[in-house]
Amino acid sequence: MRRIYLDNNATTAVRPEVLEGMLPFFTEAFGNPSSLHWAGRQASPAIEQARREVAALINAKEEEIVFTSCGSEGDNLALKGTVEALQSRGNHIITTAVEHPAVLDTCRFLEKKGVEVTYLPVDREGLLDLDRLERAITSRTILISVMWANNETGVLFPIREIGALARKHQVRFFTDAVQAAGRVPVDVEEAQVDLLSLSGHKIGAPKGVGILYIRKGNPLAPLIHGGHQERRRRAGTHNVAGIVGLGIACRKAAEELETVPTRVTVLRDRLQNGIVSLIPEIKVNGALGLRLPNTLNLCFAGIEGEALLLRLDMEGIAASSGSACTSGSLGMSHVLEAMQVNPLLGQSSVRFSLGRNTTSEDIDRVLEVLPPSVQKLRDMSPFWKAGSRCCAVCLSQ
Amino acid sequence: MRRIYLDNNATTAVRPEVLEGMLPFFTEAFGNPSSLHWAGRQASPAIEQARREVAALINAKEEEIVFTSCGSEGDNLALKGTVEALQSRGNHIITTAVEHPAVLDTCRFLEKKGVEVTYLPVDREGLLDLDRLERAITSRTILISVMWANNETGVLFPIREIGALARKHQVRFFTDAVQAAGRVPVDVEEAQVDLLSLSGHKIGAPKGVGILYIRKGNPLAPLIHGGHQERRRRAGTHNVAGIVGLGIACRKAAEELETVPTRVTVLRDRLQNGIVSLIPEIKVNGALGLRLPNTLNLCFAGIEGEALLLRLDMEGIAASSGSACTSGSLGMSHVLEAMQVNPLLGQSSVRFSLGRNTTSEDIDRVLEVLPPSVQKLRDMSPFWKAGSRCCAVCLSQ
Amino acid sequence: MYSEKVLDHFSNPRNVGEMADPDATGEFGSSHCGDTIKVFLKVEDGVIQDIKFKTFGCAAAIASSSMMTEMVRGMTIEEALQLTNEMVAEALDGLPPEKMHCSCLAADGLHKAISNYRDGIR
Amino acid sequence: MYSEKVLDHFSNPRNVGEMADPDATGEFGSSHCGDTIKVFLKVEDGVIQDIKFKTFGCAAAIASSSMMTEMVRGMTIEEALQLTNEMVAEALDGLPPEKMHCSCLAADGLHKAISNYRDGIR
Ligand SMILES: Cc1ncc(COP(=O)(O)O)c(C=O)c1O
Ligand SMILES: Cc1ncc(COP(=O)(O)O)c(C=O)c1O
Repeated sequence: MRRIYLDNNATTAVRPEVLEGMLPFFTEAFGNPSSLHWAGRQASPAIEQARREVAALINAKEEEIVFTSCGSEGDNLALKGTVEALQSRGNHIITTAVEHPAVLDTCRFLEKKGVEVTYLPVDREGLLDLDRLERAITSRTILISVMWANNETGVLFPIREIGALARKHQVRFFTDAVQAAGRVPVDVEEAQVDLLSLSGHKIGAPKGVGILYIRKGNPLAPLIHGGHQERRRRAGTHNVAGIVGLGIACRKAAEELETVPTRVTVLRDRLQNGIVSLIPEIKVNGALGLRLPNTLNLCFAGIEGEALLLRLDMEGIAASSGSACTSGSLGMSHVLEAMQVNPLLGQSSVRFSLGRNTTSEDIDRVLEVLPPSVQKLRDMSPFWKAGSRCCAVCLSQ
Repeated sequence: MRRIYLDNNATTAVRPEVLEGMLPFFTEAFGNPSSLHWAGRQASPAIEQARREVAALINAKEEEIVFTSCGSEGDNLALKGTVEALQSRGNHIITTAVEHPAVLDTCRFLEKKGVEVTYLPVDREGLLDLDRLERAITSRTILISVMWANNETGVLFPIREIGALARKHQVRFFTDAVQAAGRVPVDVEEAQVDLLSLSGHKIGAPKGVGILYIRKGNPLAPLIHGGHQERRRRAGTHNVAGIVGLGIACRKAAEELETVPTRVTVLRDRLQNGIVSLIPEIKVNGALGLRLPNTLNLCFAGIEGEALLLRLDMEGIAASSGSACTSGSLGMSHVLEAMQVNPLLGQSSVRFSLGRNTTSEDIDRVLEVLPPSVQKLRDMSPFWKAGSRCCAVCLSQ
Repeated sequence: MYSEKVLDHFSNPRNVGEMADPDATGEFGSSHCGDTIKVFLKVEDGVIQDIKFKTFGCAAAIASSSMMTEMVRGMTIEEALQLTNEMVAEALDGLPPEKMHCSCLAADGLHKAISNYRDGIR
Repeated sequence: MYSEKVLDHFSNPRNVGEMADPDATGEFGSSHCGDTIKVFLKVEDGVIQDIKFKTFGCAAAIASSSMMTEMVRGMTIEEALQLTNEMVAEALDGLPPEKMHCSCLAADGLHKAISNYRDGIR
């Protein structure tokens, strides 16, 4: 059976050129970059090369890049590290209700430790109210944490405007760019971002590597104490092969930033328009004009998302319901909840996230498989009556 | 030039069978194990298989294994996670003066946060006084943290006895087994260990993966909050390939635990005896009968360790001066300092750490290269006079 | 993650649909995850002659519903009241732990319909 | 990490050794890392005719010592006093930042010897 992977927001395959570049660092050039001998000297320049490539993708300086093990680590380091470093200055964080669990769960932990957290709401399209954000800033505010792009809906936040606000009020600004970096232009200078997290496995690098960008002059307490690696900002022997892979993936993403997103947008829009025209009573989640090129999140009134996922899976199509992290848990995603999606409708959400390898044939196949799959589940749903008030109500919300 | 790698305590090459087992998980079976679809199902059983293999190596239960990104993360999680979880019960930690920086630096950080830390001294052989350890336990003690084997000298600590003491006083016991696991028998049941850290790259798995063993009934606060991975004990998308590699490396290490250490001990002892007989005024650091099979740490009176390392490096021999983490910094290692090695002599320390691939020819070559290299440096040292009082004093200490 | 039997009953659920003239219906919704079943019964001489269902829920909920209908057809209503969710899950060769609660739907929906039948509620 | 020149001067240091009958000696130890140099001078008509050294220290310290001796041989002692550690490091095509302090040894040891020479200390 032909397999179609439309879950690139959960993870991506390692690019062949990335794997190729990594391979020598497992067996031949296996040294610890902290070692002074030949084996160490095989590894350390490769790390610095990767640092340059990552820095170039986001327009940062090399020394502002700290290698981490994943996006979640970067998020935790940014939040906890700032709270720890700036505790004398204040204890208030502003974030949004739709952040990734790596931010939200960390904020809840920090609340237990006495930090005050404001969770800004979003509107029905998933958008923030910037005035509200500005009004939330107090003299005790030490950090604004707003993701660059939402992983479930793909909604892009006005990072540049938030950066300007943060600068104006002299508050640090952290953005979780795990879904954005390498997919849309990300420029820490232009956006006036102070901290930014990125995860390799979302852009064709392997799992187990990421970065936190830390603007010069924004000292953080480390999350992982120990050796002198990463200028004491992150201890632990470097994941050399992973870091090399991340460097190549960032270089490739930068090279393709003009072409791939354009192509992916066309495919995503074709998928969206196809679904809208073939399947009645669906809802596209997230502001249409303000999304990542690759993401399409929909509700299919009357059915349950996970059942639809499994049906697609049986046809070889991989998609997801909410984020991969929460699709193991039940009920509606916190993102759709924050967008005030009707709870019954919210349970029917499915996310298609395209990748650089997605083809037109893939989209054709989804448009062939999806309508009968939805219909079959609707036929067995006690909540489904075509044109019924229930669904009409759902959709109008 | 033939290259001889005798720095296996810094890092090891990935074993060929490990790399082979990892490869599919970069490109073909690249799914996120948290995903419900086919791509996720390619990855998740591999993770659980690896978990069983790691658990088997240390005689733990699968659900007691939490995958981390490195030994340092495991150390930080064990220490900070325990302090956070048991803060209502007490705030005193007992550790040793010779732990790895990932433990020591974390303890120093915790001290700043109000935790009381006892750093137990060691004797000139690097050994602990167990009575002193027991006397240090108070009603406020929540954790004893003693490494299984010292990374610089290879000295093995009496983990079983410490485990019994900890159990008797109902104090949690954490051991950093980064240098021990896979090299000497490690059994968490027999040793009554509650927490144990391990790092893949020391035993033929890649860099960027490790574990923390957490005995059932010893809840910890996570270091990395976020998704539901690892039963909420460690968030972040799994490093699937790395974890698979760790599983294979643990299985292989378990298979070879009868043979490799025996062979390595013979080679190490031959190196040691050769050096002792060929080079005057040297000192072997660490209790001779109580060391890891692969580790040999020596002082060469009158010269500086890093200079000797570079000389060896020019001959293709990779060794290290203290741990890889601190060999970038200057002065004597904290471990030799704790062992009361004379400061001048302490600066001349070199560590040879053998591996499963070390051959008899490698040892021959070191024994050929080392004496003239030492002599050449001694010839230019203002502190060297064969048989002089200075060196005699150093050696007698 | 799912057994062959679950996948089979999910892909080809038995006895899906409504009933024109049921002797009783029962609706049951899980407060845990919002999954909902509607059961339609045809009872003759105390024996379940026909049964239909509609379910909103995940694969486990749908498969459990389908399996339940297969199991109770031909049973007396007393026998059917003995059916537990565990029995349904077992008949499906098990469910993943985090999905066990989805099987509750099936037996609970059935019991609701039987209780409605006894109370004379259609 | 080290330049070719550093490696060369480290492997084949020039002017290593002691001097039978020096006009002056100077010893200097870094408080930072314990590295130590001992410099032996032969001075004639205010000009450094011969120079020898012994150094305990890392490769950077040894190479800096060797380079320093090459640089000052034939200089007047006034000229030699102008020699800085930076000049030595530069002559070696640079040193890694964390090793810069090792080059201090060389010039400081030289200046110590010259000052001893002026003070008439052997
Ligand atoms: C005893 C010990 N603990 C912890 C570590 C840290 O491990 P990693 O570098 O994987 O973080 C090391 C490795 O240098 C070690 O030898
Ligand atoms: C927006 C966002 N932040 C953080 C993360 C966490 O990244 P990782 O899984 O690499 O820890 C993800 C990935 O799921 C994400 O989409």
